[in-house]
Amino acid sequence: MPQEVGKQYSALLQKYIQHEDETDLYAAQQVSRKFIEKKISPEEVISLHKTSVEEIFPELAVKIGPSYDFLIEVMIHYGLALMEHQSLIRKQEAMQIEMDVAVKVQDMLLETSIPKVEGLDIGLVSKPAKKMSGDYVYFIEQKDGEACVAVADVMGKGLPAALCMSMIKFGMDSLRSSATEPQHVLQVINQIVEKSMDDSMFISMFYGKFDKKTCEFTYGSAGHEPALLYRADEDRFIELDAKGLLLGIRKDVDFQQKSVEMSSGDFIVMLTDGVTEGRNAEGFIEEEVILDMLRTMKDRPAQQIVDHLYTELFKMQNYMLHDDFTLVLFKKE
Amino acid sequence: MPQEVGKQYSALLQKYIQHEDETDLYAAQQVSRKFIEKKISPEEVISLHKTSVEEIFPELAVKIGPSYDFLIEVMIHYGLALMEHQSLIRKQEAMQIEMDVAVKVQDMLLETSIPKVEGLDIGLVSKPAKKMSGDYVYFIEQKDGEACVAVADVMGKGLPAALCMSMIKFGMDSLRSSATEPQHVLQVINQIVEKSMDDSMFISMFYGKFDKKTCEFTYGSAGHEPALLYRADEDRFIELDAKGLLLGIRKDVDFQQKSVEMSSGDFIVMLTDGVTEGRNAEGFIEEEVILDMLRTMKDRPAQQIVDHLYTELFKMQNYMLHDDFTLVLFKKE
Amino acid sequence: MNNRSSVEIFTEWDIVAARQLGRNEAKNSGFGTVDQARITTAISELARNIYLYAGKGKIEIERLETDGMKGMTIIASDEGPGIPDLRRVMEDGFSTSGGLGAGMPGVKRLMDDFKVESEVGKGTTITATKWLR
Amino acid sequence: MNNRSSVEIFTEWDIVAARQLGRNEAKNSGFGTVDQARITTAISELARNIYLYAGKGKIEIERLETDGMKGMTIIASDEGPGIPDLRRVMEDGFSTSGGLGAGMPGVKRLMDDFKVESEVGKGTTITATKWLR
Ligand SMILES: [Mn+2]
Ligand SMILES: [Mn+2]
Ligand SMILES: [Mn+2]
Ligand SMILES: [Mn+2]
Repeated sequence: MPQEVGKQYSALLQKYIQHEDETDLYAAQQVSRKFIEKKISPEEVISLHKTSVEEIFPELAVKIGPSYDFLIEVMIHYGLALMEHQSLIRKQEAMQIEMDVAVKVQDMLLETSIPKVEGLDIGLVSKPAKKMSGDYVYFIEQKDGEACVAVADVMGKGLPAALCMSMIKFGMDSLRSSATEPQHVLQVINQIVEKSMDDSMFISMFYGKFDKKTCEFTYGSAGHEPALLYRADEDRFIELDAKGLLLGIRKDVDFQQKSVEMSSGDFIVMLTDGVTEGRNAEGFIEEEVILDMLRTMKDRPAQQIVDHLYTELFKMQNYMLHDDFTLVLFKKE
Repeated sequence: MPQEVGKQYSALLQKYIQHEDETDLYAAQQVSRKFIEKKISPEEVISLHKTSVEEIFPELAVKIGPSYDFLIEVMIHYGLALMEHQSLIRKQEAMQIEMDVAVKVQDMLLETSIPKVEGLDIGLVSKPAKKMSGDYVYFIEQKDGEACVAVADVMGKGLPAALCMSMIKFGMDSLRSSATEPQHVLQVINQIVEKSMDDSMFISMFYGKFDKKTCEFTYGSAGHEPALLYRADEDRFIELDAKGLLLGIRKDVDFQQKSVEMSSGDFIVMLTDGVTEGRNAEGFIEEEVILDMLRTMKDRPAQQIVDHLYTELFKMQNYMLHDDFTLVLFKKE
Repeated sequence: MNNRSSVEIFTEWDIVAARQLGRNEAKNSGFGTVDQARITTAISELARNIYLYAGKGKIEIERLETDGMKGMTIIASDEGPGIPDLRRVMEDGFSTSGGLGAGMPGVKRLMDDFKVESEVGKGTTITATKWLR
Repeated sequence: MNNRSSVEIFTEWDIVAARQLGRNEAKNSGFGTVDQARITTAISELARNIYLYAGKGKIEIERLETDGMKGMTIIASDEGPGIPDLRRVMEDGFSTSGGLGAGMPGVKRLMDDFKVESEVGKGTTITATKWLR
């Protein structure tokens, strides 16, 4: 320990013993912070304290010396715990950096771009609750005016989830334009997931495709939240759901496939449970609240609708997300 | 703090002050460990110590009391650092578990199986230096008796590296049997990597394919370690290297493509720099040492050769790997 | 019972005054030596944050007595720049946080209850309570 | 100069004897109070490990004087089960390690140089040195 520090400590202690002034205690704490920064261990502080006390009360040295030796002995394990902490903090920071890089890589790897299909307006919001999202959206645009989208919620978050998503992406990328039917797509991805993943890893996924020529929206679901269809002419909402097990549970699963025709002004909202299960101080946010917001915004462009929904729901949850939050909106122009 | 603990401390301190016996210091340290486990902070220990000293020397209480108050004040920041440590340890453990799951997922996701091609004997060893490997091997078996292999070393380790590997795997999976030429494969994967990855992320890769019909081994390299060809009839080694930039540096790269014909007893060793740059106490392990080992084992099955090489080199490095270690051996039967 | 006293924070001396006030109140409320020192340290950290990051502000101290429970609340308020990323400020274990274990997470640990309200451009109010056991 | 003394470890009392020997040697070598306590703690941890995991073994202490440098080496050896995963044993920050900061990483921190040799089924030898500054 530097001698300077010792002198400073001793002088402060002496002053405090004389006047018992708060100023000295404030100064002492500033000093103790510096001690910690300089990796001076608590047993060294006790030793320094002992020396200082013996200087101030030389007549007591013999009498109370051993009690300080005892205290030094006791403090050694505290010192070790602290040193471990300092090394752990460095390790933690390194892990943090690795995580940050992984997030960046994940983002690049899983990048998707919104299809440009005539007559279809698409909006997308996807926000992670923590650093890495467990929600995943992937678009594919086929040459003949088809816009396909997968909206998935991977059980768990972080790295294992990220690796799962790359399976979905590459699974979808390997599809040929002849095979974009929901039933087929869900089966293919279910088999990849089932084969590659642990039994404890499940994925819910909604897959839909819009065909410009027929204005049909065909969809299937692997245990995912139902989508919402807004019928402009009737001003009402219809749930779009289809039977199907979560991905990765069983090898052979039948996925139900359904379709609806979209008319001008209709829109379909696909989402994850982070949207429907938002909580505020009073409990869950009612579905009616969400539908009302959608209704209010119904004449706006798709992106504005989803942005508005996100902002409002985030505010209602006191600026905290309890789960990853994803909204995809297909609007027939 | 539980009263019991206080009494125990006080009694130990009194005994020590009387006899200054090592036994009491040993006991004191056992007690201090328990303190730490029970989250008793250092300032509480000082307070306890103060109370004990004042019981033992009541006549000194007034005189030295304030010096202890000062010490308590100083110790508070040490206490905070320690509490932070305890919370950090829990966090660290959670991260560790996440990492372990990620490793498991990675292993499943990146699994590859050794092709079974008539007349070709294949051996594989791949060992990570840390938990997650930055080396990657992926085999593809084409229907017409072709065995293809990619041996890659991803700059960096851990998660970002793992995500890169999934690109290589899915890139290779998307190849049709018509397009397994090294030049083409390296170009395709280079473009995926260049497009998806950060500028700071590079991959070296050796790609080779063996064709049963012609007994030709065709290869290309993206800045990777040269492979070694053992010519059985001449009993000598030839380096197989081909020009090509690391993957991910530039979008358009020309990769040189070469081929050699394999005769019975010939074998080709593909490896990563973790093999050639092994270090022992005396410095790098000489290439000659590796060649000698290969020569000694030349008549054994491919898997035995690589296993032997790994075991010996691991031993020479004092059972420590400084880098991920990968060996792939193609032996013409 | 509502018993409030306060110290305006402008200079480093005011930090000491706030500490002194807090220690006295803690002692009078019946807190032991270690808890007195903890409450004082929490006040010190909060006052120092005001002094360093907001320039000026106020530390208020309120003695509590409800349902037979006695305690002490510290309210630190300023009209400074506000905290843009609360999550980050409350996070543990950054060697950049200036002093291991100190800062906001430290104050939270020293006290029993802890609440931050902050709006960027408007200021920050931190309320922290310790109960007498 | 080669000055060795040793204590056989069979019972918990032997741990105390090893500590006592270490502390005396450290004092006689000129180490200060804190370093005496650190060396003693390191010996204590090593002796305790022998007592708990190997059943019996030996702590040897050697005073060093080379090139004008003075120091002390502790050699803890046993013929116990050996350590199957050295990496794990040397790792920091497992709440399962029984006492924060203790164990092998603790001994390594208390001393200047540290070396483990261990073979499963044959035993473990740990050599740790502290230099006088
Ligand atoms: Mn999820
Ligand atoms: Mn979810
Ligand atoms: Mn590497
Ligand atoms: Mn390497």
